[in-house]
Amino acid sequence: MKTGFVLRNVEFKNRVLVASGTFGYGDETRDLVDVAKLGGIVTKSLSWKPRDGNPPPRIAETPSGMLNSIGLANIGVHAFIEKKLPYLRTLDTRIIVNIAASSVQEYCDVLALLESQNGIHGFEINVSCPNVKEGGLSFGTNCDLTAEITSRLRALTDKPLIIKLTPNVTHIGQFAVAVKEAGADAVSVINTVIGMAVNAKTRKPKISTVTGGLSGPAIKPIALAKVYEVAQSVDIPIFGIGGITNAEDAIEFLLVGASAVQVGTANFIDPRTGVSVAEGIESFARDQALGDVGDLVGTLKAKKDMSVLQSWL
Amino acid sequence: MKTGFVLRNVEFKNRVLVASGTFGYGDETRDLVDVAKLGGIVTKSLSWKPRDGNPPPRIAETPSGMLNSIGLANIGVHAFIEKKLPYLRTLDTRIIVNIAASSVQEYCDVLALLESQNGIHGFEINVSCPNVKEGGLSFGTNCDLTAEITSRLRALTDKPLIIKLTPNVTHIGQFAVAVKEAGADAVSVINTVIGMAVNAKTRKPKISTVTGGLSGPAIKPIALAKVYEVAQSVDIPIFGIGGITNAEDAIEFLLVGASAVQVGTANFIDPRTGVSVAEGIESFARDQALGDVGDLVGTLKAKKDMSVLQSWL
Amino acid sequence: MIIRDVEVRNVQEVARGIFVLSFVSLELSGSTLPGQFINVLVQKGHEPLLRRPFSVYRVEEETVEIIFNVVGKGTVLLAAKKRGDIINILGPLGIPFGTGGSFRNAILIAGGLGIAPMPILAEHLRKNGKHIEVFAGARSGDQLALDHLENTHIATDDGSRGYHGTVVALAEQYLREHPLSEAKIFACGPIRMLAAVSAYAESVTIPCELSLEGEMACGIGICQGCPVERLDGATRYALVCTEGPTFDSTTIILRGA
Amino acid sequence: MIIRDVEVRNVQEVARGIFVLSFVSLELSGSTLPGQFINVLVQKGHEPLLRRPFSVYRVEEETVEIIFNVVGKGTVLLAAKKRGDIINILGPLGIPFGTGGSFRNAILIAGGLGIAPMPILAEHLRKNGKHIEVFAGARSGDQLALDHLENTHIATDDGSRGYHGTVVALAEQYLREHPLSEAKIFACGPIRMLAAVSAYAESVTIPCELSLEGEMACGIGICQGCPVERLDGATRYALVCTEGPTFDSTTIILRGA
Ligand SMILES: Cc1cc2nc3c(=O)[nH]c(=O)nc-3n(C[C@H](O)[C@H](O)[C@H](O)COP(=O)(O)OP(=O)(O)OC[C@H]3O[C@@H](n4cnc5c(N)ncnc54)[C@H](O)[C@@H]3O)c2cc1C
Ligand SMILES: Cc1cc2nc3c(=O)[nH]c(=O)nc-3n(C[C@H](O)[C@H](O)[C@H](O)COP(=O)(O)OP(=O)(O)OC[C@H]3O[C@@H](n4cnc5c(N)ncnc54)[C@H](O)[C@@H]3O)c2cc1C
Ligand SMILES: Cc1cc2nc3c(=O)[nH]c(=O)nc-3n(C[C@H](O)[C@H](O)[C@H](O)COP(=O)(O)O)c2cc1C
Ligand SMILES: Cc1cc2nc3c(=O)[nH]c(=O)nc-3n(C[C@H](O)[C@H](O)[C@H](O)COP(=O)(O)O)c2cc1C
Ligand code: FES
Ligand code: FES
Repeated sequence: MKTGFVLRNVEFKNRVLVASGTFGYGDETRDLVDVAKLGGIVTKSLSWKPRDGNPPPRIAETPSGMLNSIGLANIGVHAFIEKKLPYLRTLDTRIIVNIAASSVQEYCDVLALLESQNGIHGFEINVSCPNVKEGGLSFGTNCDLTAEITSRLRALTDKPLIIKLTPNVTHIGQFAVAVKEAGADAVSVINTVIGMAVNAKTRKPKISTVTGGLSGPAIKPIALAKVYEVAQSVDIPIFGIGGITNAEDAIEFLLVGASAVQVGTANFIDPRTGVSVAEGIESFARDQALGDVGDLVGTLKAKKDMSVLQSWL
Repeated sequence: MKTGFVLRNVEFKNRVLVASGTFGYGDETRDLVDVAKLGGIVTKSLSWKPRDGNPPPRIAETPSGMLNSIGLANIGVHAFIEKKLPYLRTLDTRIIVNIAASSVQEYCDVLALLESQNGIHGFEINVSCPNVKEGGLSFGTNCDLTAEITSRLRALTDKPLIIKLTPNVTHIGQFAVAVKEAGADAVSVINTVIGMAVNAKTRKPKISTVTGGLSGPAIKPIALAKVYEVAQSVDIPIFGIGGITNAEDAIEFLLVGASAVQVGTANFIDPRTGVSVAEGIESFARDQALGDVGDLVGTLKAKKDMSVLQSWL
Repeated sequence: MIIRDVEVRNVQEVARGIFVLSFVSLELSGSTLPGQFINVLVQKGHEPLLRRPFSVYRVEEETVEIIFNVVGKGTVLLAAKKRGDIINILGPLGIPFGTGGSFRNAILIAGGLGIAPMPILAEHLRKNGKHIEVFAGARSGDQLALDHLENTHIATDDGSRGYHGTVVALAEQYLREHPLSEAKIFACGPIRMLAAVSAYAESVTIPCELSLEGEMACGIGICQGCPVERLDGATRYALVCTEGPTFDSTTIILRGA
Repeated sequence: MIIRDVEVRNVQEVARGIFVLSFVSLELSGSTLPGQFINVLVQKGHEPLLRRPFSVYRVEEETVEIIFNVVGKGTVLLAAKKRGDIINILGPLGIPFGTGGSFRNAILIAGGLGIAPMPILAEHLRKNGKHIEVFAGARSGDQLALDHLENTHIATDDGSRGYHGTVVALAEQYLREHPLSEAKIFACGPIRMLAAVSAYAESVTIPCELSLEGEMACGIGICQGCPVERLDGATRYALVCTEGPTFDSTTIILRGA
């Protein structure tokens, strides 16, 4: 049974990674999770300088989902290299470093510094960051800027370069096309959806920044539609992300066109979710007598003349 | 206790309506619901000719939500006038007719015909319809076209004209500004969010059209953020819609800036939800010793300098 | 049509994975006709979001029963209900079977949980003086729920009980050997089975009513979520919840069969 | 740190709206220290989505207890658990109270459900040979849960039992009248109360540890969701789940107090 895949010469042992910002720097759960059973770990977004993040409250629960406004709190790329990377290097899984920045130059600086380090297998670029030049509008909603970031970073690395797209745009497929043309090896789809929660009694927003990012099972239908749209638009690999809590969820993403998946919010309920998703996909593929988990990718039967009546009998 | 509000000289007895497509034509539930306790009924979207709608399956449940692809199935405006309007006229509540079309001209034709009828208090325009001229892309994702529909319809009626915006755009505030300038009296925010569901075992989409519209509690955080964004962008009344199941949900919409709300999917679980939401809002306002439910509108205690589109990760 | 919180009286596993749940409702027990269904909210809250439709299985004085297969989260939750738990019901819904026509012999054909509307149907048919033959099929013998039915003929896919084959094949064979005049067929079951029944009924020109199931959001005609294609008619689709779930087999097209 | 399904042994209402839930876990009972918490998944499925954090209330041989107030959907579900039901727990989490320092007198101040960590704390302090005085406040007398505690001094907001006023005012008054040397304060409760305790401790220069509560998504340091502002230090925020929930009162800023 083949479970792995290759992205720009880097081999991943299976198609399940843990998503940025939902698995810390990989060391917090060392007692709980056998990360060697994961395809890879995507680190928390790193910026050039450490970032404090937003004031509390940063978290609110919503129906089958949650909102967050962490504010890119992170230890900064230098502390990451010094304190976290040595441990990550010892792990038998792929390490994808996620980068956040508030200017195109900062993206380049962070990536260039990381490029000089051993033990990093690829980069994922979080473009859902406020662009200081444009008054805080996110880079990721501007197609030209997203492409520019991609091509600038492409010039700096020969490792897998993955652009993580925001769902908060009208036509996500156009962004996928733009970053592919700018040299991206893959796209991650999706980051969180803009949302908001209010406490009716206190009349206050439930998170300090008023709006935040919605994640979890509630957004799975949105994420599947975005992955499907991207899969119709480009032929580069897609990391499907959004509301995955079990193997069946993950398989849905593979069927609509994702080459691999990332588990996010579900890690907060159980950080071993990624491992059980990987195991569940493997046994599903085995039950279906597939030789390769990859045989599931993009095999949705999207016929329009489906059964009138689903049978329960 | 004042519960009502006025929109372009039309008085609504309270701020709770039932949403288009989720309450039929108002007669199906006559044994169950005392519609005189509602601010109004928004009818199923009507087109010029009857529409069959999409093949089944049209419905799929998702975490705290549902997907639908009804395909604008409706009896057409002529049958509506003949068979449904006479009953609606007998009801002691406001009747808002929702209009769907596949060309700008069709919107105008339907509205003009309805304009000649008694017993209609206003129009809500569903712009989330495939535009045949643009290969099926929805009108509602094109700002100029949305404004054009608005101004063409504005010229045809002196009744309240409400444009129902789609959330599936990058900057919904821009659409609100455009329709306001084109003469809309109010906006309804939001229609369903594009989503998708897949049956992993059969590898088939769970609804016949592959993607569909996500509604229900899962989307409430998204809807609140969109209403908030619109409220920051324009000063015309907003009908807040999305995932409302109880009075507290509705109050959250009022706080972020909606002047009234519409209850959608919750009607499928209990068609009396709108009535209990209206009653619940009233008793909440009474407990807070407010003289007018309207005193809740837009009173969220939030720092307005936090941009809606600010990144939070 | 009512919406009510009702108290669960009893939940019992009557065959493998198949449960009967009973509750008390004078309003429903007094008004429900065979083939009608109720829409059950299995618990408050948003998960699962929608009601679940179930045919009324039996009415016994003030008690109403449904029978169901545990297939997903709604039925898992229902099967775990205990006496005294509250569920919310909406009903009775839909168009009942036509039990009062001029026919003399009723042929009931049920595949799997298609057995659900048969006991209440048989009860009404008996009252109307009809003779009844019941054909019940299941995957295997331990998945048969035959209580409250007489004159039953059994088929199983695995041959573990009764006829080894489909229930429709069994019914055809039996009726060939024991022809019934002035008959009418009532069928409920998987779509393929209904299609086979429908084809058989047409071939022998026996009137036939089918009870359909399909995804439903509301059950009361306000969502347009439950279309079934008409053979002809002014509109292409009928709504299963308000124009069905029972249909004359000659009026609809069974897709996916 | 473990993740386990555990069986509920007992759920009991010990004061109005306040429940104690016990379960068996040798791993937890053997390793949990006072002030640590567990993160409870109240049921499988997506609603509610996140775990709920609760201080460990007591450990008795292999049994672990939590105490909680019914405030929302998670605690409603927990209160309805029956013996034999399964919940999933993650723990023990967080930094425990410092029970082993050079102080001789321990002053425990609890507001409302701030009583939660006090019994296990008192037990450890007793073992370490400390003298203990407990100050417990509640809105009214029927919301006090004082089991397993000695030397208790009571305050209620409505005066229905004990001192009429805040628990901090009571403690201040008592300690003025009965000064305790070489003392250390341990406090848990609402943010305003903690701020008052903190100010008092500073004014009388008694070392003081606070146990904080706040929204948490993970409880294990991977979401960055639970910041509390540091008074100074390299970074602006500490994480309540991994650097707390117990903090020396001089190291953090209590906002919203
Ligand atoms: C009018 C009508 C009468 C019915 N009567 C009965 C009955 O008497 N006994 C009985 O056991 N079942 C009956 N059903 C089917 C029953 O409603 C579904 O089995 C039930 O809703 C599944 O709920 P769940 O949460 O357990 O499964 P889910 O997790 O929702 O789904 C599990 C599986 O069941 C299928 N399913 C879900 N909802 C339906 C549905 N509405 N119709 C058909 N398949 C569905 C799904 O596609 C999936 O494959 C009836 C359906 C209708 C429309
Ligand atoms: C480290 C820690 C230890 C705790 N120990 C206890 C304890 O021993 N006993 C106890 O009764 N409670 C304790 N809490 C608070 C407890 O976690 C919440 O009361 C519980 O999560 C509420 O869940 P719910 O679903 O019932 O309420 P929800 O419906 O989630 O919310 C109801 C109300 O509780 C508030 N709330 C929700 N989650 C939290 C939270 N994590 N912290 C504070 N307030 C919250 C909400 O803002 C809301 O006002 C502790 C919290 C933390 C962080
Ligand atoms: C608390 C939290 C923090 C996150 N931080 C980051 C981040 O630093 N960088 C990033 O690219 N995505 C971040 N994300 C987004 C996730 O990686 C993921 O794209 C999103 O949550 C959707 O997946 P899910 O529904 O499985 O959580 C964060 C998500 C959450 C919930
Ligand atoms: C089954 C279904 C049918 C709908 N039909 C229409 C429609 O015909 N016209 C329209 O403008 N909106 C339609 N909507 C959108 C709703 O009016 C509402 O905007 C949306 O569902 C979000 O609200 P909710 O979460 O409360 O359902 C429909 C929604 C559902 C679920
Ligand atoms: S289920 Fe809603 S119309 Fe039939
Ligand atoms: S709760 Fe997740 S980091 Fe503290």
